[in-house]
Amino acid sequence: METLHLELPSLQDDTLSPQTLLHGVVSSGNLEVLVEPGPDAARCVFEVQTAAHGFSEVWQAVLCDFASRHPVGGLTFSIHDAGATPAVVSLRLDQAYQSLRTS
Amino acid sequence: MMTSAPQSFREASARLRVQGLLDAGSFTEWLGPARRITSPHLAALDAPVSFDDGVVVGQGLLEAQLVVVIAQEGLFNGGAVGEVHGAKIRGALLRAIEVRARAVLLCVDSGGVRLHEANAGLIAISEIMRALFAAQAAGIPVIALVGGTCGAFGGMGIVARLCDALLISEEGRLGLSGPEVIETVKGVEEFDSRDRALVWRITGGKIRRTLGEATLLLDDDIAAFRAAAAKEMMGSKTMGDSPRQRGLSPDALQTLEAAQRHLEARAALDPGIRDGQQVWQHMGLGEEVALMDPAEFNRCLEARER
Amino acid sequence: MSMSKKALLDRLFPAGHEVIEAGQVLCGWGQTAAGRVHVIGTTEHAAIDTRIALALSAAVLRGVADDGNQPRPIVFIADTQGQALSRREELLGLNGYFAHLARCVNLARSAGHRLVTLIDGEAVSGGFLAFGLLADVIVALPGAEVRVMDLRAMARITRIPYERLTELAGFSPVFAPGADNYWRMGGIHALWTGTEDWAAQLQALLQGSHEDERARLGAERGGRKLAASVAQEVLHGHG
Amino acid sequence: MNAPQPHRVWNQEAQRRQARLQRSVPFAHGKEVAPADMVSLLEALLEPGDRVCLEGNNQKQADFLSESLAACSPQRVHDLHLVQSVLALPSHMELFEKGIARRLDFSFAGPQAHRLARLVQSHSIEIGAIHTYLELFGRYFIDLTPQVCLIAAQAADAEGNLYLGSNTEDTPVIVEATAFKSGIVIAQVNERVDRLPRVDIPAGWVDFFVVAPTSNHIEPLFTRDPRHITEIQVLMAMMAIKGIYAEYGVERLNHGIGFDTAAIELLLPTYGASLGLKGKVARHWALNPHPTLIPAIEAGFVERVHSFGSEVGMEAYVAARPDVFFTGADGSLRSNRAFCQTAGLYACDMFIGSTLQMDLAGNSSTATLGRITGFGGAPNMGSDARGRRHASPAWLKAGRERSGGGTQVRGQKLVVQTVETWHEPHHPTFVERLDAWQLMEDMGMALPPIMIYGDDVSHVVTEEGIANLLLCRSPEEREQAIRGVAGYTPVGRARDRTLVENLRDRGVIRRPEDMGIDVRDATRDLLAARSIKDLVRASGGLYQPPKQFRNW
Repeated sequence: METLHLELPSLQDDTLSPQTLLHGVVSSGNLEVLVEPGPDAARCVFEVQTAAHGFSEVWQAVLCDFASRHPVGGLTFSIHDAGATPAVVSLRLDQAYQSLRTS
Repeated sequence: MMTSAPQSFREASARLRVQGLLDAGSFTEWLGPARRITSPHLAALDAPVSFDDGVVVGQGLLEAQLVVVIAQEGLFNGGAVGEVHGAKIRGALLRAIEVRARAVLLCVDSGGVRLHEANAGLIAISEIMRALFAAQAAGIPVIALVGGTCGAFGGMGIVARLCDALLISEEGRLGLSGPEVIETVKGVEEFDSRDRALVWRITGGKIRRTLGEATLLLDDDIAAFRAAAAKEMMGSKTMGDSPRQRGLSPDALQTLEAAQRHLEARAALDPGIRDGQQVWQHMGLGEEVALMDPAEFNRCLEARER
Repeated sequence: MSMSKKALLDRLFPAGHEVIEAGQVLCGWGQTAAGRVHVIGTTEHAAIDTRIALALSAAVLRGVADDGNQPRPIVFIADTQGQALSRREELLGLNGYFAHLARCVNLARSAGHRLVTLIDGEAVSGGFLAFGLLADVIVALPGAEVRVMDLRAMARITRIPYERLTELAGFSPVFAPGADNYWRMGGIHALWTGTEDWAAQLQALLQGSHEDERARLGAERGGRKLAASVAQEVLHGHG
Repeated sequence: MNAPQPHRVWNQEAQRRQARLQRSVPFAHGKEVAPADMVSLLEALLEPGDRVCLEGNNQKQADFLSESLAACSPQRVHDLHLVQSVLALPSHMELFEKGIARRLDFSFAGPQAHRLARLVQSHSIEIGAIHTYLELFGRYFIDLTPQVCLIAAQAADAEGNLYLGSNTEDTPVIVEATAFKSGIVIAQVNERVDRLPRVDIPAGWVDFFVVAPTSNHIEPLFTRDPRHITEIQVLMAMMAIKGIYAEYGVERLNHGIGFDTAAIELLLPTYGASLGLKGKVARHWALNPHPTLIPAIEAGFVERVHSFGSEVGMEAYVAARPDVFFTGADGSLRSNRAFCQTAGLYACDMFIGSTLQMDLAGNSSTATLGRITGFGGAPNMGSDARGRRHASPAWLKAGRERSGGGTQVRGQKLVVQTVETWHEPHHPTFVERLDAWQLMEDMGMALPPIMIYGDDVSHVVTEEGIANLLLCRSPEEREQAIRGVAGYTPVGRARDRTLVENLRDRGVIRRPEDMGIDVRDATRDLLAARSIKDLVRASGGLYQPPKQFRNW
């Protein structure tokens, strides 16, 4: 497994519910993401554990786009990845964000 | 936007199954993912871990009755039982006694023991069996729900059959050894695991219901599982009048003696019968069985059972 | 009956025993200092199928019915390579036969029978789950092989290199075959050696608690550090 | 003065044919050959160096005849030149390994792609060329006419008339070329009957037939289990339907096979209907009877389908929908690969399919290292037919976009590639250089095996959006348009962000949100069928899926 820690600037959305949330499943080509309150309102934190080696640049690009696409400051996203493609990563993160908004 | 189809039990994650089975907003999870109790044994083998180790346990309401719910995630390592996973199930069964739950809903979706921690998994399943007996002895019915991608196999196939009721979808499977294992050891002539139709005629919901191993055949629809589980729960005896109590109950002995005769009769079926199709033929049912929907199929069997 | 099983029975029950072997199933009684005990088990690394499972459950039910209010201990002799692998057996619902056997064993426990398992030979996976592993006390005799799957098959299925598995098996009891691994994990209560007085040791096991203490044992022995605490946390925790 | 040459014999081919038939007499009873005599018959009539067509497409296979040929003595039968659509069976490869055959002209080798590459590298085989189907069929009448063809049919009667059943496929074109150029036609049939449901090949064109010990092998190649369709594929299908089908009013089309296109088929009756597209798009099809098309047919989207071949399990359904499918008087499907390929090339306004790799010019290929797969029909479907003259709104609109406002003298076929940017973590779909180039070098080919040429491609659909290449005005724009939908692949990350945003402003690149598509709506709930069982239900029980797809 490869691990990745990333802290990125992002806007904060006060209306998001502060509860923790788990989305997705760790299975081949898929991932789970645990969303929790983070330490800094202006930043979001990503903790990634991935089965695919050598993709830190791609992860960085995907997560940067996500952090600029949505106001997710003040949140921590912990990811267990079992070889999801970047498209699936983005989709799961978007879905997790959407669930936060509606829960 | 579109008229939505019934929510598939098979396609839903363990978490979504729990959500769909319980009264809205009533679920409280025990040892949830934020606690990060993951498997150290998977990590030691550099295999991916999951925040809940592939099983969701907690309590909630079903038709306003307090129930304990346990749901295995079939997509994570085939729903296989490891040390943490097994301990969560065992703990939840024991807690059902503590909180005097009206029932336990056990969503089995598992190939059995997790090989990465095989010894811990095997012992854990034995411990789950003991805890399940304890819950039953306390008068709490345990209802198995089988309709996930992995079905209920290995030790979890035994556990599913220990439950007071077993609800299964047509897509659900129930057995001991997976077809792939039998094919690998005994050859493709014994069991062609790629012949899906055959696999389902041996292990699928319809044949399991036919043989009386499943209480009810259901549509692949979470709402159908919820309704059937509620019905089983309401129909079961409550704690006060449970026949299951410590010490030798003549009832319990007689029930098992009757079960023994029933199973002996089934084992005495014509030794040439090796396919669900033959079982149906033996019962005078034909091709029409394949396409009957669950409600029709249950009715057809109930009429025969009467 | 095989010489080794006969020798085992002679050694366990020097005061006498009458055990019949039929179709790899053992059934009878043994005399101990505390009285007769039931002996029920399998031989020759039996692959447990519906026939054997039914013979075992019938023997347990008979013991429970015969003893009535004077439940005598049951000594299970486990020697199984696991469940039978067969399409017909699966069609019949072999898992259901195992569940029935487990219910019968549990009925015996509820009725007050002390349950002791002696592993003599092999104890593998599903065949072991159905009866032997459910006892109050489980003992491995010398040379007993206890496992779910051998490491080569495990390597093939998990796609983890065999060498890596053998290396890890050197310090982790969690997946590799071996009675000692099961002892460390609390799944086996005692490992007997060849030199002890087995009759006396068996005698000592014929009384005791019916509680499932295996998780606690596993934690104490350091082989299974999480099972007990996780179950306890679920049982008493607050979410 | 060209006076006729006095000694020239003008019917040498016919004489040679007579000699072959003469040598075969001991092994046949009239036209019928016993299975046990087939090897002897082939050894008697074949001559070294013969051009032989062994019928086999990606569906039905003359497998018994192929095995019989492979069982011939290489001393008696050798150096054959095979001219056939598909290499699919192990026995096909044996022919080359044993020296029975030496030279090969073909179209497609999916299942044997690895073995074929090894044979080429060990010089055990000479490849003339890898063709598209229509190309190869064309050459049957020009310079690759078979001297002997070994074909597969459903049934024969006593005289040797043949009935082809649902899987007509390549048989008519092969027999036409062989029988009318003094060749020998040998058929394997599944059964001999007193009276055929209809005569597809008259006895006069057939020299021998054999009732094969087992029915000819047919692969259910066009069945896709809806269970395996992902949310990403649903999203891409939504974009394709809204951004292309609706936008151009595509009424006549062909779908490549795959889960991406299966998703589109299953979204037409749900998402497509919600956009009001019924009766406006996807009315006429050149397509095998895909089981995933059933819901769209039942919903009234699909008016007509002509097929290359059939699909296992669709027989009863097709027979019950003669208004939609081409059927014979006996009710069974009439398929025909040559005609359907022609239809796909000239009479369709759109092809949409998937690929494994695409480069910055839009060239795409399914070739990977160590495998020679060939082409099949996709290059015909996925190319702009420059011989086309009739107009349609979709064709004209695409042509207008390409001409960029200049004088328009022609339309343009829509050739759409729908691909996920990565198909696996280590395999990006978008690459700087196709593996096909390396394969060309390794195999000593004249050209890289490109499936669809970039200059034929009109649109690329990925999960990131749609690139409309018709609107690109320079190779640089085209490159950035492709990079702009290539996601997080190295190719995609190397995009010029300013240029890509520019292209987006111009509508060359469109994101889901630009099309009014909410990514959250892309769930499997949109699929009109989510399992094979759902397809059976949609067909009213008429579709009978093969056992590997059933769970009952």
